Amino acid sequence: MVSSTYVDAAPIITLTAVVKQFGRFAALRGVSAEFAAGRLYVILGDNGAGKTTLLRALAGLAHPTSGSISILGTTDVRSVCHELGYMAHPSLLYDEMTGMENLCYFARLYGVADVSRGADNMIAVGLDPRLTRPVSQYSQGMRQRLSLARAVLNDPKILLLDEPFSNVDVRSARAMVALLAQMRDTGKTIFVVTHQAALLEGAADEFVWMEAGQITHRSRELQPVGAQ
Amino acid sequence: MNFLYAAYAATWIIHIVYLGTLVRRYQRLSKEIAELKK
Amino acid sequence: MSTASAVPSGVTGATLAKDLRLEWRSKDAINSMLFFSLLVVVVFSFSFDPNAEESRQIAGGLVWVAFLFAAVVALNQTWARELRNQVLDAYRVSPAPANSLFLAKALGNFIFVAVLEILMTPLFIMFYKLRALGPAWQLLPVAVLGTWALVVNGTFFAAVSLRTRSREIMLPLLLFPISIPALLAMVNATTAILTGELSAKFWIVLLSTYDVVFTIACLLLFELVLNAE
Amino acid sequence: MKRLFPIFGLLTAVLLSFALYEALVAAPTEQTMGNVQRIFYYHVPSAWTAFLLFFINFICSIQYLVRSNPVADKVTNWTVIAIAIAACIAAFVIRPLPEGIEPSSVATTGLMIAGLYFLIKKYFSRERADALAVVSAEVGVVFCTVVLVTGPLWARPVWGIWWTWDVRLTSTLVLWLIYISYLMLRRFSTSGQTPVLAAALAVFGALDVPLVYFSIWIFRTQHPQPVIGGGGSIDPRMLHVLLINWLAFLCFAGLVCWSRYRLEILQRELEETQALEALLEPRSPR
Repeated sequence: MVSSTYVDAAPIITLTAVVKQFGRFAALRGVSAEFAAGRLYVILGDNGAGKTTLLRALAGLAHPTSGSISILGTTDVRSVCHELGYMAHPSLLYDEMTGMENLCYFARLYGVADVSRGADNMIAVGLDPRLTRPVSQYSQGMRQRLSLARAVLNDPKILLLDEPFSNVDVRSARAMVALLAQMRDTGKTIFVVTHQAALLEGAADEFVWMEAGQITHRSRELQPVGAQ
Repeated sequence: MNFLYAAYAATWIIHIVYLGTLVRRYQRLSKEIAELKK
Repeated sequence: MSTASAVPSGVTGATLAKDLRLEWRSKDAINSMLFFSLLVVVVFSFSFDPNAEESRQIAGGLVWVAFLFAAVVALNQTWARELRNQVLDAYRVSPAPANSLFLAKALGNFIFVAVLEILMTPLFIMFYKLRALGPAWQLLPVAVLGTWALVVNGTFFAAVSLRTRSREIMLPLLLFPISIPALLAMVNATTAILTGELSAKFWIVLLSTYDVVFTIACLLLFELVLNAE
Repeated sequence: MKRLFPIFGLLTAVLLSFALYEALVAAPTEQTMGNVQRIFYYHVPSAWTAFLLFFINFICSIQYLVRSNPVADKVTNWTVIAIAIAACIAAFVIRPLPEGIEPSSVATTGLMIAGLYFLIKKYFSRERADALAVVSAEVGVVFCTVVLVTGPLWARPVWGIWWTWDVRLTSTLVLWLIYISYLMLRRFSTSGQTPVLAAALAVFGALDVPLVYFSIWIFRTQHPQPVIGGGGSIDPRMLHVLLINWLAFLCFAGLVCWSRYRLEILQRELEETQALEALLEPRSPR
């Protein structure tokens, strides 16, 4: 088992020999790892290394073929899903609705009553809540940011973000990294799958390399590219 | 009268056709297993 | 079954309101349904040009076949919006119970098909010169129970056929055999009421049992189907 | 185990030919319909076998769905026992039973339901139960096709029409349609959990059967139609031949199911080894 480079707080997430197979394709081949609370983890790796599948497994969207995942002390993901925030490649938003309408609807799914929460989140990610254009007319960067706003709507303990910065301009990407670092400081555990690891160099606590469905290497610094 | 024999014949034709598909599937499967063994 | 601590209430209402609002904005499902059933009605009225007496015999079958096909058009689009940006994943991650989503979608479909029926029935009456000899008020429970029977199973099988290759074909293939008793009941009840000779009581009892049995079955099994990715 | 297969095959062949002889020659010729009535000896046993196979499919589907969640598992166990007890009590308490059904047959069906349920539960793991579900559905559809072919072939000479909306024949047709859609769902499904979807459809199909039967029964009372095979008592000699034929068909069905089951298990083992192989050898990144 690839041990974490930290030795302290009880792990918030524990994976033991998690395998996920889609027919003959083995997306995850026995991933065992522990992740402590209140840390920003960056997951790196080539396409098909199993990063997205790992996030989907953590979010409870993909049931492991074998092995187990324990989140917040329980393996029943449904009982802790109100503490999970998930952002994926697709925007997970309704195109015909405006940003605020989307956030209000998803707030209802989490039982979050006050409308202001949605507006605050949009402002936090740098979007104007009064925007009346439907999401379909948003730029890709704006859509990514709204998707992030949706993921943090229920103030989850654990955030699972799949390529949050893809085609977002550098300036707003830096702003998002600052936002994530700030959330990490309030005690949230954040997983970011990305190909732009350099953006997170200052903020991330630990980098995790994945290849061919397994975690191959973990370290606190982003070594020179040759190390991968 | 020939309806009687038609019915009996039809019954067995249907069963034999089905058993035929089973045998064909079985052959294809054993061929695949043989390949796998190599 | 979701045992999340705070199971948010009012999710069904919110989801239904969202669906109706989106449908009101784009109107894509309702337009295609209306046009489709208009075509079916016109084609039927050309192919059979009955006098008053004959039309009462066959009108029941024609009406419900037209509405069945229109309903399938609506049911095929039930999950289209959820699939476009995989919003279904967002729903599955949230603590909202799966059955609320199912009920919201089923009610949404029910409203669409009901609107269609309200708009198309006058056309049928006009084309087929219909006048009910039997107790016409009984047509209402038959229509409501019958439409719900189609919609509840349709929404469930639309979710099942999400996981198959040829999605649009799979839905009718799964839905029609299971709905045969409901179809039989609707058609015969309508014909019985129109001709006035027989009582539609038996058929209404059958329809309500059918609705109760399959609504319970859908609510028990939907969570399994939603999460079977 | 392998040795038993040819012996059982031989026994079935003998039984089948004896039953064929009985049906064609030994059984008394029916006065009104004449020899064509002998189709009865193939038509009815095929139907009973088909219904039995579909019933096995239903039990396996319930078990596949229920065994994943212990609470539901216990609840179903108790409901099955309750059904069996209820059937036994009902058999002797409800006096005016519908025509042609004796108390003993109601009680035995109840016990058979429970027996079959617990038998499958004991000898089949969850995945094996799913394999049995596929097998019984497929072989059931074959027997059902036989019923739907011999039915009209019988109705034509006797009533001059190929198809009548007879209660039993139409229920068989609807059941056949349901299980064809079941098999198509299994083939077209791209989900990792096809068995779950198929089991859900099987449960829906089974819930549908009594409703189909009831709806056609009303339909028949409103539009009287000729009835296939007629109800009421039949000449004991004929009943004897019928039961022999049914036994022969059951053995034959058992044989076919067994070989199809071996094929299914082999297929699944092959897929598992291929999946395992994909797991072990290092994959070149795409």
